[in-house]
Amino acid sequence: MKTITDPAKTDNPVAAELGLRLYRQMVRIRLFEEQVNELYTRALMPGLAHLYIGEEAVAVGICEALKNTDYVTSTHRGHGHCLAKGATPDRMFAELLGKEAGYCRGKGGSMHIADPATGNLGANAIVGGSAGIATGAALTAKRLKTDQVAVCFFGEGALGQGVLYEVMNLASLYKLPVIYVCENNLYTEYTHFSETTAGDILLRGTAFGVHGESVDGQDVRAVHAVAQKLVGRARRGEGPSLLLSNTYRYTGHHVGDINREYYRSKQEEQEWKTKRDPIKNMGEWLAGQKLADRSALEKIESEVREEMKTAVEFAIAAPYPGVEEVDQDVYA
Amino acid sequence: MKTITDPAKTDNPVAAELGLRLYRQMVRIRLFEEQVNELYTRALMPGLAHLYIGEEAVAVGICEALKNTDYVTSTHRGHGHCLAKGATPDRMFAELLGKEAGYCRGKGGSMHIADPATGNLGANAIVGGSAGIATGAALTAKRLKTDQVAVCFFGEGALGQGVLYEVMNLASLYKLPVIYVCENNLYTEYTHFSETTAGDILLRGTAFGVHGESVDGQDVRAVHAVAQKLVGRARRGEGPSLLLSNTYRYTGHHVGDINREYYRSKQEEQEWKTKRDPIKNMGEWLAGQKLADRSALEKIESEVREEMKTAVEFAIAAPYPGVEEVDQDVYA
Amino acid sequence: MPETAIRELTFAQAVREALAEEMRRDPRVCIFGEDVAEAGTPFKVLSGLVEEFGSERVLDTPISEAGFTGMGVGAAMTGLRPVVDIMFGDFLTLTMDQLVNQAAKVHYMSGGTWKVPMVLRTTLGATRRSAAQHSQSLHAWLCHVPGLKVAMPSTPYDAKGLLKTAIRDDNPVIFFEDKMMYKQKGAVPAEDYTIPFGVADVKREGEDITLVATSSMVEVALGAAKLLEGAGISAEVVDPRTMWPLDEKTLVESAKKTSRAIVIDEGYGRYGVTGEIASVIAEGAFFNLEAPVKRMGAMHVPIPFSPPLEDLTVPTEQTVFDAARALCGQA
Amino acid sequence: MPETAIRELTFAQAVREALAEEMRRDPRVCIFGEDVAEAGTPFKVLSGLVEEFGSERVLDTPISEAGFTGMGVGAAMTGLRPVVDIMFGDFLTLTMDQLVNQAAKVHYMSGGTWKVPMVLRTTLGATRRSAAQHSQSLHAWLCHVPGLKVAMPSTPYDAKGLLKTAIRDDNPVIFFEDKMMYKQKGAVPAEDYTIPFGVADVKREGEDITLVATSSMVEVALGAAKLLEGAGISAEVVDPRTMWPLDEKTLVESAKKTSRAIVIDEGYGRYGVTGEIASVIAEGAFFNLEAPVKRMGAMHVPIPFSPPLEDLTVPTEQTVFDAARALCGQA
Ligand SMILES: Cc1ncc(C[n+]2csc(CCOP(=O)(O)OP(=O)(O)O)c2C)c(N)n1
Ligand SMILES: Cc1ncc(C[n+]2csc(CCOP(=O)(O)OP(=O)(O)O)c2C)c(N)n1
Ligand SMILES: [Mg+2]
Ligand SMILES: [Mg+2]
Repeated sequence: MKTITDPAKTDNPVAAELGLRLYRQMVRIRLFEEQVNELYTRALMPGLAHLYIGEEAVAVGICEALKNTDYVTSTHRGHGHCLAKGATPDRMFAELLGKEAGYCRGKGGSMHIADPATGNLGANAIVGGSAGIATGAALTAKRLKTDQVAVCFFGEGALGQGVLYEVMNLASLYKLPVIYVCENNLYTEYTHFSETTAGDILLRGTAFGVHGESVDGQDVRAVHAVAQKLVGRARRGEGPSLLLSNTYRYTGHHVGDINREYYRSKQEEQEWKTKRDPIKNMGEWLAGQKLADRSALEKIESEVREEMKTAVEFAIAAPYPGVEEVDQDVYA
Repeated sequence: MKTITDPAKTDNPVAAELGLRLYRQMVRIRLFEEQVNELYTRALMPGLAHLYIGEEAVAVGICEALKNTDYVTSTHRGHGHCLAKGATPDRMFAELLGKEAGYCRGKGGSMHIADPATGNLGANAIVGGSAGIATGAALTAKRLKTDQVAVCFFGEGALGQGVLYEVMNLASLYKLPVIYVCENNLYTEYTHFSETTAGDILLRGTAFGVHGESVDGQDVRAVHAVAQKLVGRARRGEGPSLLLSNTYRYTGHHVGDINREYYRSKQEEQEWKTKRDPIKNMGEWLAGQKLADRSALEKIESEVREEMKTAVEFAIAAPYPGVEEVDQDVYA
Repeated sequence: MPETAIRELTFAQAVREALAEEMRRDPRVCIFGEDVAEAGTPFKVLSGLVEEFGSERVLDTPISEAGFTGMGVGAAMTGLRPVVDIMFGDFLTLTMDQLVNQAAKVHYMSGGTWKVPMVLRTTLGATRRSAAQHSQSLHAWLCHVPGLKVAMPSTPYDAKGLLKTAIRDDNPVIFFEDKMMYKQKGAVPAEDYTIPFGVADVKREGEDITLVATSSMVEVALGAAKLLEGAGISAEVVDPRTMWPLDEKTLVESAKKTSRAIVIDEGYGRYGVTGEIASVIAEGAFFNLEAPVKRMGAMHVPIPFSPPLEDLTVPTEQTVFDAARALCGQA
Repeated sequence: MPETAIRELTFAQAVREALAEEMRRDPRVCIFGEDVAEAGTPFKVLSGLVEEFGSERVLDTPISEAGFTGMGVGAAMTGLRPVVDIMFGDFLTLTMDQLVNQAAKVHYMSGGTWKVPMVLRTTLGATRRSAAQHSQSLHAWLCHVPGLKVAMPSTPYDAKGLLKTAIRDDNPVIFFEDKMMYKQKGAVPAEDYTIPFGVADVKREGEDITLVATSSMVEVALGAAKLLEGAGISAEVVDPRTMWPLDEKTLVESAKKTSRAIVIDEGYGRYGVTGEIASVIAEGAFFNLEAPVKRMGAMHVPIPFSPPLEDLTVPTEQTVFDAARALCGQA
């Protein structure tokens, strides 16, 4: 990935391919999420969902540095991670609608998408709830010498959960190949992170011997570059790391969180959307570097739009699981 | 206490009085614990107990910097903290024997001594279990503007408990008058702390905005000096701190832990006992500074020995609680 | 207070009114939890409190359930009367050490010297399409623990009265609110009143069968009772209101009178509340029962997201109706 | 294996033998917990294992119950078969989120795609003079949770056989060992054998009363049965062995036969195991019971340290004997 960050090499076809892939993946997440919001407002989706719009560069930059067999754990705001790790939108929408064709046969819903085929150990609706799981997956990788890496995505709110420090200590002691990715989007539900987070986030890793880096989470190339570095460390047996990705969610905590002015200003939202949009900025960079012209980017967008449309239609048409499923798969 | 660390002022009668008091308090803990061991070996004590021998300077140095109304929380290895905070040996022995005259009417035992009269919120048999309680006491002090300080004693093993980081974050955000005192005696039960503790202990406070200091836990004057400083900070509203006290337990994890060579050498134990004994060293310092002669120190020891003897006799003779007490005080 | 008027309040409003009144009465009462201040919780139960009482008394916390519950224990021991807010009852998993090894035991272990006058408010209930980690009703765990009290209001009236009692109680009280019930309305007096713990409430009198129901299940039982009326069966609905202390006498007397009983609770049916209450009735009314006590709780599965599946997992008017008819020999 | 000889092993040795044999059989089996390696746990149950299997497979952890239990869940999902050691059952409080919100739900929530083949071994039991935070028997909490299995061996034989089954099971199994029983001896075959889950064991046959007893209480029940024999009462002792799955049939059949039952469990008597089993029997044997099912559990108090008080808190041969006589009309 050095190739992409190195301007001298921007004509490299590998760089172009990767750049376009990063772009497309971000667009896929963005348009997936727009459909989710649509499903909610059209009252087609049961319950709620937490949109990842604005944060796409984090999931994409990191997952593109992983192999299919590498592991990720995700959060309540998990659609982006799942898609970036290889999930297909049709089965994801089906899951969001509680349909049998969904990744979890409709039993999990938005917050619990899991998929062994893409190394997705599962989204998790307990804040910080997957830190142990990711660490355990890394333990397996190390013990069985499989060369796999585990990435644990979590919002900065999970910094409040003690278990995170317990497992960072474990990972550090055992030198496990795990990367803890803190997505600091500045807010938990309705509270600014500075009101809930004392001290220094990166030091919270350092204190446990966990290597730390921070990155502009709106810059997919930067995220991808640092991800490659940390994945490399992990694969070489150099132990765990903590990546602080600074980012922003454009919309509400969940789809129903419409009036947000009591906790943040419209102006703040506007600034991020206009100046720091990961997709727009990557598009401009690709164009500027002559790696893609406008029409190529537009083509991506329309292809993805089509993909999402088909996927949603599939999901809406798909049947619910049969009632006999209710007590199946409680035990293996 | 500056007076004591300042050689120019060692003839100060206040310094002499305080120095002797620190000395006596350490001797009291030492001899108390020797009696506990005796009670165990004579099969007079039900269950087990965790001796504080070797660590006396920590509890004494800190508690002598506190007011009676200040709060402490303690651990499974708690006799030293309780005594240093003002508990009397007779009721402590009675508690250890499960007698009604004990601090908890015999219901708590060695690991649960508590005493509102001396601000002792209770020893705690859950490692890290009192971190929340101490933090809450500090919250009350701040909210009700009582000028009290709370001290949370814990072994370095509690660094493994996530709740500690949760409450350090809380204390830091709310600027609470709480001092977290980590007694690093190098071992949890039977494992060296380096095998369970990655990174850097003090940074584990810094990362949460908690002011950190470390101190030679075998030097009661040093402990007392730093305690005064941290208590001052807390009372002035400057927020929480973490004090790392480096110390050593001379005997087993509990009274029954006799054969320890599989986890530490006799030589190591011997080194600490001979070179770094807090009582011996303080005695020598007092003598060297002409604050007390040998006979004064011996007198203290024999007085304390008498005190402990009487206290043990009291406890042995005391009655058990009546059987009707078993279901009293479950609810207030 | 001039008004003894009875207004209609929602369950959420009743909870909020109880808190506001207690906070006015006693400056030691304070609240902490996630998004409790400006946001007033995601359920908006606490809206307006921070504006009246300030952010020292309505304290936003990090997402640290164990930490701030523990802080609540210490604060309660030393002079405050905290009302700790745990957003979803599912997160009680994170607070168990603080509640069970600390809060519940402090008074007894200290020989009666320290007290923990703390309330922990949390939620229960499924059918909100929130999936397995946000739909549990885990109150049975807390009922199992000596040293804790457990209250489970089923109406706005009970919510206000029981919460005031909880706040004035010198023991740790776990207070469960059904999150599906927050918008439900009911009559609530404007004046100060409390409801004693350990007193069950007969929500409906009847002769043929006793439906013991808790929290969310009281509405379900009352609905079933109406259906049963149509089938010629007169059902008595008894709400224990507090699970600990438990008003065994009222439950047993009702079952003795009707000779049949169903226990309905939204927690898991196995090893939980229904087992306890059914046993109490089966023992106390042994010689009067015409049929075994029937238990209805959540199905023994993690709560599924998919709506048609989720709806199968908890008792409904219809399933209670069917069970009651069967028990009365009508099936 | 040549020997089919039956040796006398202690309960601790039986547990260790099961682990050693399974670790030899399957390289994915590993252990983690506090002081499990060189120290072999404070109860010395695991002595010798690190020497045979190395510190990669017998892993000492920091005092981080939540963290390493969570690590166990992830390790189990991805190809190891961890046996997590929680020294005292009282510390389950710290692991509840990992066990209940994670381990128990992964398989179902993922639509059956991920599995969690993990065993969590821990202890229960009072009368060790360890006071309130080291004496609890909290298994009822886990029995209440769908997705978990719960085993509670009462003899060295059962310990070995059930533990092997647990390790080979593809689900999270919580395995409770009575810490007062570790030194107790019993016959244990040297060869490989497993005991299926969900099959109760009739530890003693009898005609007049059924004593259903779990874990530590089986010995107590057997002792009481002997005393009862002297009083002319023939007691049957039934040990469910696993609380989930639960062998309802054997329990109910026994009660039908004898027409009287007492359920004895060392967990708290209220809202726990005794309520569940008593309800199962009261319903299943409704028309055969001559007396209400009696429940005996730990007294509803934090366990006191003081020996004369602590001894009052759990059922004993004598109290079971008295209760059984009373139930049989002899009191
Ligand atoms: C243990 C736990 N506590 C509280 C919640 C409720 N909750 C869901 S999301 C959320 C905020 C999470 O913030 P953050 O971790 O920053 O993630 P973000 O939503 O910003 O992506 C909270 C408090 C939860 N799901 N789990
Ligand atoms: C949560 C919890 N886990 C495990 C234990 C068992 N245990 C009791 S003391 C101890 C070691 C504590 O070590 P440390 O905190 O360093 O204190 P020390 O004994 O050295 O004073 C352990 C593991 C416990 N009491 N609580
Ligand atoms: Mg956030
Ligand atoms: Mg230590």
